[in-house]
Amino acid sequence: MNLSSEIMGNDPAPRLGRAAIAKRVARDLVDGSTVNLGIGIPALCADFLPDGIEVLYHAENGILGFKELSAPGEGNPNLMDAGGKFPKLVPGMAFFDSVESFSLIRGGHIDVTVLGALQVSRTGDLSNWMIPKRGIGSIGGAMDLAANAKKVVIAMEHTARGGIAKIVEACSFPLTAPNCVDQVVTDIAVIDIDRANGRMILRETAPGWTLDDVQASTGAKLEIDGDIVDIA
Amino acid sequence: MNLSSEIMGNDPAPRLGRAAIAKRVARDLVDGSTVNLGIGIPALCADFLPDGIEVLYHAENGILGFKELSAPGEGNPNLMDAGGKFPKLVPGMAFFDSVESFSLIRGGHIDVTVLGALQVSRTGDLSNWMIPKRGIGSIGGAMDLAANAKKVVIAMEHTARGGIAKIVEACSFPLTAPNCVDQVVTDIAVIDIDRANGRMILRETAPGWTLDDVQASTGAKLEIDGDIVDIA
Amino acid sequence: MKRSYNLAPVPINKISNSFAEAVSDIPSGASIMIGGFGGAGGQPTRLMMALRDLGVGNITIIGNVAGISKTTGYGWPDHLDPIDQGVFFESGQATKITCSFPVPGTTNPISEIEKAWREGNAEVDIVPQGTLIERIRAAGSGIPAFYTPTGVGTPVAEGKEHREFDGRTYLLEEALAADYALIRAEKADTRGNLQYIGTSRAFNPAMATAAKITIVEVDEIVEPGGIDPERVGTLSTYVDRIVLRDAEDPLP
Amino acid sequence: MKRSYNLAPVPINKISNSFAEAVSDIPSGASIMIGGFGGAGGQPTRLMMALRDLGVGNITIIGNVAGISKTTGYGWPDHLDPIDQGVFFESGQATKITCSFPVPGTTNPISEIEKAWREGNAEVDIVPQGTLIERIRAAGSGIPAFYTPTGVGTPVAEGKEHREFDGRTYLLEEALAADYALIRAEKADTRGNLQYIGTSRAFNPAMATAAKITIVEVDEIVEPGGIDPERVGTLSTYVDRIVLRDAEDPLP
Repeated sequence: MNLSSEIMGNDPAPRLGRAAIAKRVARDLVDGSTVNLGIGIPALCADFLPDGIEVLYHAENGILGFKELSAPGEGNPNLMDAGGKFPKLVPGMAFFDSVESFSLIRGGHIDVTVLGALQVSRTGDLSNWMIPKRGIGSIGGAMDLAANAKKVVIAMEHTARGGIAKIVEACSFPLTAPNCVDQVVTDIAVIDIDRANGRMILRETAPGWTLDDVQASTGAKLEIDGDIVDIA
Repeated sequence: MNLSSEIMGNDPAPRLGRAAIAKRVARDLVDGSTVNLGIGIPALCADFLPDGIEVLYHAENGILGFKELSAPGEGNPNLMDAGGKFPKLVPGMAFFDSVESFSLIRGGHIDVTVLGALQVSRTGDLSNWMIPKRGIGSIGGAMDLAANAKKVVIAMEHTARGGIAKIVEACSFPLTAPNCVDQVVTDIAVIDIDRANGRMILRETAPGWTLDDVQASTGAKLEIDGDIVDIA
Repeated sequence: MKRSYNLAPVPINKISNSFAEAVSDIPSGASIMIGGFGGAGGQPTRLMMALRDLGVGNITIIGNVAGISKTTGYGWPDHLDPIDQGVFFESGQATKITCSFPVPGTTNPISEIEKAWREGNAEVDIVPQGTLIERIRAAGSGIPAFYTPTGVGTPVAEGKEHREFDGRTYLLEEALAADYALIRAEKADTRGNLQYIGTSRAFNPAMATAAKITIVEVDEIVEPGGIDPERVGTLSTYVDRIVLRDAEDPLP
Repeated sequence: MKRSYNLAPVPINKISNSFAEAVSDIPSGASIMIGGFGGAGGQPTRLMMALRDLGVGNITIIGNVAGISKTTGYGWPDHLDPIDQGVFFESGQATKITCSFPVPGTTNPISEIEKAWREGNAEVDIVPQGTLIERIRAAGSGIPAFYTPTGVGTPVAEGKEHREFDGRTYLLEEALAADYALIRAEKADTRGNLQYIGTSRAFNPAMATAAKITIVEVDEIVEPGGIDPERVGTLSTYVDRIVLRDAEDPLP
């Protein structure tokens, strides 16, 4: 259960679970595309790929085309993904070094990256690597992915602990990349970002949620362009 | 026979042949070093490696550690060197692409390159890629090698057709790289270049040749530092 | 703002039925990388023939060695017929080439490319080989420009930014991309992972990353898993079209 | 003027008798690259232990992930003990690290590296992973600096040159070299050619090119020819010392 709903006390209906967020993101993945999934909810997307869709998963440490994970404790130390999990060897896989891995990313060859976020701004700025009061954080591959993937999708819970908005007018946390997010999928909404014009367009809501309900949990102005449908 | 000697008519003794030039260069190659040989006389050095010396030959097209060539006409099209010759497959060889090949060169990891020259100046400037009156020439890997190898040795005939000096005060031909040549080995002399101070020091001469004889065929001032010995 | 996205489905079947089909959408005025090094091995000879037969003009060629094989036989075993980018100058299709080695040492006989240049029909842009491959690699790697020591103090440096790092002078060189890359590999799997052999790598892997459309000519096509994951030289992400050579093809 | 040369014979026998011997000349104040990615696989764990036992201080570490394995178990199968660069902060040897991933998401428990940073005992230089590996690659490739899109508009960009190419803004990033690289490979031949396996490549091949002295820890040493020439991941030219692990070694 999401803590924020309890504190704000105004959820009109249940929020989606982490798996449902991942499933919604996975629904839009395109056949044959090269996809990098971040740690956390993004990593769950791999479990919900629609039937008939084949995606090449990429991990920063130098692997393309992995699928399932090994059973817990049975991982091969020489076959790891960038999240510290251990995929199985499958036909069509490729191994390479970090130079090549980031050439792929920086060169704009990743079709979609799904990342988590601490904050996303109306114009698509992303903050996901450091909480200012801690003063230290980990960038990893996030800056390269956010700045250079063809499509950047954020998969996260809509609000932080205490009901604090994560979708904001302007990020107060250090940026990962400015003006980079194309879509935000949360436990209550799917929002497209028109990066060129700095507009957030609400496309879908969790069942039982209205524009006003979502707006009340959002720190940036949401616009509408056509019908709003339930997240499915 | 060298045409220039006939025209100038003042050779005190025979000039060395191309093989002898290559042999003299090969004598200084150091055990375990990585060496790139240019086309022409430089390529002949591979035939004269002293006993017990193991050298890793590198070619720009992506091969390290080759040794002998295949018999004429029996070359494997997928096993070529950068001079268009066909080495044999030998243990310890490595294949790689042009990116890695020039990382090796540009990164300063080639111990010695032996190149041909049109002109070499007193300060070690090298011209070896274009004759101005033709107006077009081929750079190939020469600029990368000349600018970045740890040691640049020029193996060539001392004078051009008609007795024209190739070792000059300043190059009149377009440069391959400035201030890059460490040593010049010709059919009549071995000259070290003190690049830091722009001095040419005559070390060895062909048997029967004196400093004055060599100087007469040289367009830059030769200095002496210690004994001059016969090229052997 | 980063590049925009257009996520049309990637064709799962990247295999073209013929060399002619694979190059059929190359328009006049296109810039085209041609892989390999020069000489035999690693050159997409059938794709080159198909491009020549397509006949489109005003094309810019990017490749390493040009115009010397046919003239000198450079790097070709006796039983093989030399083929090189000179064919596009002979045919009048190419108006420009960026390369490192456009002419042989001698002028007798003169190559097609030198002839076209002398007659004012072709621009020849001569680039140091290491700078050429690094510019191509940069284009595929999202690096718009880099500094290199190669070419300082030579005609190559003219008009370029000079800058000192740690007491040494370097030149600024920019990325070099293309509309198409025609490359050669030993083997492809049906997804487009490529395996290379011997010295036939050369310019092929970098070019695969630097073109909008990469077309590869291979001697064998296998199912995924038919290439050792340790031996994948080009990732399938970079490959758009694959064409299989005839096992009996007399061209190298 | 290009770099000067010092052509002392390269030792034909690059094999060290022990991990202690292989690292014995590393002085206080050295900068040391440590290969791998983070987690198990590709890390020179025995060389790391030997460096710790050597005890030299004031060292600068360059590596990707630091300080998170021991705290979180990140990337380690249950049967293996996590080891990471945090050991050099625990021992007080390291005063600086350049890396992309110095701390886990949580602060409970706090890692050795974060502790050292909080106490003012260690400088932590956080670099985007792609910029870090490209800077290392640049150092080995003779590229003193390059432009990258990554980090523009973020704290990483502070104090760096910004420049526009083709309408997009990029940062200038400089090459990153080191005195030593401690790396890991599956196999070496006696000359020093290296073969890697699976995802254990990561930062190892680039680091091998970027240090004055490269020391490699391997699971197997073979004669020249014992590595397929198509599978050489690091050329022998880059390798100075080779140390063989014990087949029964419980460390990953």
